[in-house]
Amino acid sequence: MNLELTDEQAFFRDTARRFLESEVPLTTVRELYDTVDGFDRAWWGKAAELGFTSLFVPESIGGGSLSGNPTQDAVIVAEEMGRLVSPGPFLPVNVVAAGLAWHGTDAQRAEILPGLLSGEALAAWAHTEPGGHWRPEQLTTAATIEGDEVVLHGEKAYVEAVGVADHLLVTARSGDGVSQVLVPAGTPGMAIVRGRSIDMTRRFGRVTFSGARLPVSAIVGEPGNATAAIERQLQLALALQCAETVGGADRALEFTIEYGHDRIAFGRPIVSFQALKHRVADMTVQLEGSKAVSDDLAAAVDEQRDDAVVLASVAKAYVGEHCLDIIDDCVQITGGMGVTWEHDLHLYSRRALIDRATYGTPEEHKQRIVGRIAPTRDAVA
Amino acid sequence: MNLELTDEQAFFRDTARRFLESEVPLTTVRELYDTVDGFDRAWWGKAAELGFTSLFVPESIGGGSLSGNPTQDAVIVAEEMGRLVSPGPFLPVNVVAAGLAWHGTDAQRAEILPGLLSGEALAAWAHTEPGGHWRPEQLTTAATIEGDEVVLHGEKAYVEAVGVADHLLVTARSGDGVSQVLVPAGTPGMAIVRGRSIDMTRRFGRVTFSGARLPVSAIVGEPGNATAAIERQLQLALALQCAETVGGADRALEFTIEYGHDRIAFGRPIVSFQALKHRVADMTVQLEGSKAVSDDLAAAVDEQRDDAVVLASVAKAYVGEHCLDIIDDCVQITGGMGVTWEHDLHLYSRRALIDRATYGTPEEHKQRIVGRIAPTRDAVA
Amino acid sequence: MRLPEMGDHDTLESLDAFEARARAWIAATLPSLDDEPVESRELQRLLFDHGFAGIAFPKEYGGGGCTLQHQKVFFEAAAALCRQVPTTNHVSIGMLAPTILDHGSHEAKLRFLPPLLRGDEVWIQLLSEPRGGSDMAGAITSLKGDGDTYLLTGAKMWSTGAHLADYGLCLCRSDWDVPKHQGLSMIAVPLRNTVGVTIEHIRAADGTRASFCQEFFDDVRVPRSNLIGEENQGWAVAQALLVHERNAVANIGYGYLTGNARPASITPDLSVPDLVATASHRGIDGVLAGPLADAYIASVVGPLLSARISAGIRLGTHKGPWGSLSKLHGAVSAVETARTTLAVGGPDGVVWDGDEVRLDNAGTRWLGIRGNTLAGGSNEMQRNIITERLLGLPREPSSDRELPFSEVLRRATAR
Amino acid sequence: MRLPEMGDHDTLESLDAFEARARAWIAATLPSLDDEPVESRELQRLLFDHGFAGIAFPKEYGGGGCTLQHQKVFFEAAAALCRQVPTTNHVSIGMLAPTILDHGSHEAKLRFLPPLLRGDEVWIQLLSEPRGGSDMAGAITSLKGDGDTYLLTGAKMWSTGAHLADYGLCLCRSDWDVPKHQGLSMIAVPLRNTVGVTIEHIRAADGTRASFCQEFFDDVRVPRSNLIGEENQGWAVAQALLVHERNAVANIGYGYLTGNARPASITPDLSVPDLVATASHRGIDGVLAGPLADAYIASVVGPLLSARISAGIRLGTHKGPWGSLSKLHGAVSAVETARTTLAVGGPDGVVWDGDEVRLDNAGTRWLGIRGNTLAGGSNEMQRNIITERLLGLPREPSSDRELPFSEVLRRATAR
Repeated sequence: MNLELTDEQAFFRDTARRFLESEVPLTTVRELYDTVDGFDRAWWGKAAELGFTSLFVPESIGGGSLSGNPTQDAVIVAEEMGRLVSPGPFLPVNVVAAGLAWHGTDAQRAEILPGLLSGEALAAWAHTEPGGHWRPEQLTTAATIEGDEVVLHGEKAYVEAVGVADHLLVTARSGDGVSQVLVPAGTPGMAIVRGRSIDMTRRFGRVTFSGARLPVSAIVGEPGNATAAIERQLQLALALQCAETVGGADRALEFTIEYGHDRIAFGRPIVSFQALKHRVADMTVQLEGSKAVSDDLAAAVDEQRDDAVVLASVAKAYVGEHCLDIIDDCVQITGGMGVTWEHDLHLYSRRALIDRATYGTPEEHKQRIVGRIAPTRDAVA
Repeated sequence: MNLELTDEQAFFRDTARRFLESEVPLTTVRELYDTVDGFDRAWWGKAAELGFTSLFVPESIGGGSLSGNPTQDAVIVAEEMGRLVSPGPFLPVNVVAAGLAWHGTDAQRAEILPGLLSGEALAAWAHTEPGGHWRPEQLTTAATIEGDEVVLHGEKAYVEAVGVADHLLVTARSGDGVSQVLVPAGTPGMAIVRGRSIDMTRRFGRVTFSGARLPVSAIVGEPGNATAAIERQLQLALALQCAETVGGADRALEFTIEYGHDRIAFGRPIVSFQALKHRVADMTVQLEGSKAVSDDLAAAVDEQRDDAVVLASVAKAYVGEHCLDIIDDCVQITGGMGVTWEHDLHLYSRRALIDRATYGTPEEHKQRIVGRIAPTRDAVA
Repeated sequence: MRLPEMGDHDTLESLDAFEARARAWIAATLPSLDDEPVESRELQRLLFDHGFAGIAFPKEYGGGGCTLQHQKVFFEAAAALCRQVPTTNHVSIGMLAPTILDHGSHEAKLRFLPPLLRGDEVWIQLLSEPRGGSDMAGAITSLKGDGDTYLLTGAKMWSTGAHLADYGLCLCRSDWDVPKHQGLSMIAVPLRNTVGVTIEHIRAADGTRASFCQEFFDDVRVPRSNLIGEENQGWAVAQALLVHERNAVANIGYGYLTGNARPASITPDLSVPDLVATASHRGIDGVLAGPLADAYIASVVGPLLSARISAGIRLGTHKGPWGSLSKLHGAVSAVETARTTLAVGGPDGVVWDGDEVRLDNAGTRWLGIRGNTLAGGSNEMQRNIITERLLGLPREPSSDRELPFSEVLRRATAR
Repeated sequence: MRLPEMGDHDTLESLDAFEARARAWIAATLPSLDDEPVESRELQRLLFDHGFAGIAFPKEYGGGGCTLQHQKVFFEAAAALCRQVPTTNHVSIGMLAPTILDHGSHEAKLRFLPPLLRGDEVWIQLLSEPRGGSDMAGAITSLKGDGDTYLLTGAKMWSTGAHLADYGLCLCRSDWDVPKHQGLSMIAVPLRNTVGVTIEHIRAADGTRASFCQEFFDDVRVPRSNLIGEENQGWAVAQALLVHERNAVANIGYGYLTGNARPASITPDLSVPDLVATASHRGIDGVLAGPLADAYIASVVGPLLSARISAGIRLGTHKGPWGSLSKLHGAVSAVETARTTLAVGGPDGVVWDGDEVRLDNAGTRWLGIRGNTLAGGSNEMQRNIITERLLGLPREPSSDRELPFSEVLRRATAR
């Protein structure tokens, strides 16, 4: 939603939009509902060719951003994917790529990133835990170092694309600190339960670790010292998620207003009724506010600003709440047709629902905000 | 708001309304703003003659209710007082009278009630403590029994009419339980700080006890065993308060709609604009809901129903929140005139504000509701 | 509208006597809620055979010849005794039957009411059309006289249970050259095995086959005697139907058929205490205390509001379509509670194990929640009704009330 | 509207050079925020004397001859350096001056702008009338030609600071027999010691003398040269004024005069962290976590929204009165935050010690909070603007746009 795109960014956006419109239009999204993975691997390879996977990969490995601000580049794609409720593991692949680019060793990057870049390999970020716990201090999965091995015990849930991922980046507690560990799919001592979600195409799953053993070289960054890395990946995930949510709400409001112009009741187009107009005005304020705060979050992540922590929570709380409500209001404005399968609105509701619920709900982020700004004690939450 | 008044009740309501309209119209309320006590003692005597103070007083002492359901009789007056934001210590006098009628000894009743009945004496219920603590388990004021005396230490706040009260009914902790103690004005060891409030005529104050000594015969009911009594008085206070709040919102909405018919903008009466109409519809739902729940609370208090505890909190949370919002919406509908001194709406906002804040805010009652209905642990709050 | 309370007062059974008789019969006859569920049609026949179907309907049309209070007493007694009552009759008996009673000819009532009250013939309403439901008087389904029958052509939508119905009461346009409210008729259309009638299920946003249908009519022949109300007087009939619908949704009036004063729609799938427990387990009962309390408060205030309105209608203090208040309160609360349920569930409300689609989650319920605020008259229509018809505020300006309907159509499509 | 960016680009000082010069001057000249406050009029003269008053106004009218970006740079620098800037000029310089610049004749600009920008003459707007502010084009204050002067008769209301002002830009009716928008004129009325002008303070709901006034005009003589815009073209001038007003409220455009991107109205009296502390002390920070976080979120999103709209206006992606979004967001948030402040304060927000009236409490602030949602165009008007003028939705049906205004009046009073 950035108003000042560079020429490269504007071209990237237009290319992405045309690609998504032609390759995965809403009719295709509906077809993918009935598939296990929710997306087509060959299509993902094409997306990778367009640069969907390159933004956080260092140039030395063949990647690169458009503007030097990879998050601000990536949210362009996220927003377009939101506008068309597109399939594909865009968020986890890019969060894992960013995590390795920011904190991985040369060996880890060389091993993982080329595959992610080409789209041949996929990655999942196994972070959130059962019950929806996503704050680093809430983690209970343990990564214990035993000699030159690290041993994993615990459970991760709501892991996007875990069923198709070749690599898992797992967050875990190591003594007093937290670590991130790269775990290849199929590692003994790890069990995956594939799952579905309310979204048409986005699949999740659970991973249970019962003593999975990896070499210590599988740890990304310094053992026990990954709090800042996880926090930044979380901010990136929220920036991508907010951009996607905003894109969806923006598109839904667009076609709902169009519909409201065409639909006549009592001899007038329904968008001429003041109660409906005033609701649209409020939706417009919330949508524009959502764009403003999402943009600022993307910039804050790129610039590693101090306020990015609270801003990420502010953005998620605001966008997650209001954009779902905008789509919900679109359903009300559309009337009965809006609650049918044939109408596209439910595709948008579904995407907004899954985005609302993952990486912290708006309510959890509000709790976090209050805890952060409370002057007299450490945390309310 | 009871739809099925007895003939006596209907007559009582009409008499009360005429009395308030003629004796304390809004112009008088505005004059009383500049007085210290906020009401006229001679006028209160007339109100007492009409029965404003008799409903909870036993017939043996000269009192009596109209219908055998004194709370349902009393809320008729409270509602009328709300409609005209009337002055006078109606709530504290009746709560204290009820407390004595329900739990006092014959001697206590004989000593206190005749004065309250005639209007010559006034009473205050010194219950809430600084910080706004009103739940019996939160009390810190202590009533310690030493031989045949009871000694009071602590502080009460937001005590309505304390500046003019002849008798204070003080709630306090006694060991593991709570007691209520009758304290005459002027008792040594007790200091009163008179105060004002946002309301035009309702005055409050603080009372500090630093070793005030009373004979044990000043204790109402069994020492340390007043939890149920306090709870019921609290329910009565909330029933009176909710009825008053509803009466005010009802009247404000009435004259606001009248005004909206007369005020022309864009060649139309402003009440013809749909955005405004739909707001009025929502206000009407909330007002009717407020009436329904207030009525049921009054009945529940009379019937000593088990659900009265939670119902009191439900009523206060619903009425306190929505009726303030109804009046606030009336201000918005009225436009600029609604934020001037000359317009009467602020009298209604003031009354709703003071009612909202005393005997527990809507938020505190919501906290209490959640604590009460939580199935797995005792209390959230 | 006919008020059953005005009936034969001297021969009317007292409420106390009725209650005693009803309780005894219920206790002896109706299966317990703990028993195997008995089909509604069968239960309805049981009621009918003992004079307890359509309690407030005249006896000559198969009813009980009593009043709405008797009806309320009966279903409250059944609820108090934890007995099964028919659950699928809100539409037929709560909405259609009283409409027929209000506006049908004596012959139509004799023909249609007894099998309806007996549960043998199921009725639905056919009001909304695919292009939208709020402007019902803008119906374009056409009814043309052809000898002693009519020909019906057009489409209706959002008809709950049309696939199971025997008759639909259909609002259609019989005169296109008069203003829109003056050219409508209401006719009873047989739906089973009728030439020219096609009924299709609508697929709901959650992917399931919805309980509502779309119906297509292609030159369907209907006898003139199936008219309910006079030709071109259909709008008044539709209005009566809407009042009964709102009452049925609010579970009041003729629609009081369950002994449960709470409209079914606001009963959350998870009870509020369970929501509190889940929130507490997830550590978010603090931040959600307000919304959780609001959900509980709505579940208390809703029934009290309905009861108040019900009493007001009985006492005459509430005149007009006050059921709209209950409908609106219930619909708004349902969405609020669904939103809170989403918040409480977090990811567990939208993600689950396995490769199969699952419907038992907060997210899926959210996809359908707007049914509450649209079906049976949208929130917006209720707000119009409340302000225009209860409070007397001015109507929305519209250009289509005086013009011939054909001209309204021409102008609207010319935009 | 004149875009200052379109000016003499070759002679324009670069932003960087301007910023360096401005910073040096500010650092050397303007008093620190820690110093004793200096009167706004004095500060304004200081700016004027050094070419920093009306930075985006042409030099011939006393301005700085630069652009809105320069103006923003200047006030951002002053804020960054923690210096005092004039605080009472939002109306005169942010709203009135640009309106005069847009629509005044060359002579009017030469006469009025320099003393205005210098702070010597304070201007206010005279738009709303006692019978209501939203339908501004329904003004009935009358302007009649009388030789080479006009006679002004009527009343205006809600004029902020009229008692301190030298001039009021007054919307009045100069022709009653044409449709309402076509018979209006805007004229500069001298307010000090003018025969026939009476100015009264309005008493606010909290009992205090409000900063806004009511003005009565009784055959006040005003020179014809005081017209801003042509006779009967006043509606366009009023529209321009409204745009500048919205911008000033949103602190954007010409109204960017403080270096604080947050509209003053959403700054709560208690900061949100203080509210959290109080709530925590009272044990209600759990149940209020949502509203407290919302207050904080609004304080973050508000400035970001203003900044985005400001950028959009500069880039041309946002055309039209987008300031309405900031205005609406700020107004809605102000009420929400005031409501939360009430909840946090509980009884301490509405009860206090002593027999005196006190104003420093949450309750008293609540009594005035609706000023935010009414003054400067009510929320309802902003919503109309957003949907009709930004989104192109159909206008409200009204019968008063085509009829002669005298006829509209006649019909309205006939009701």
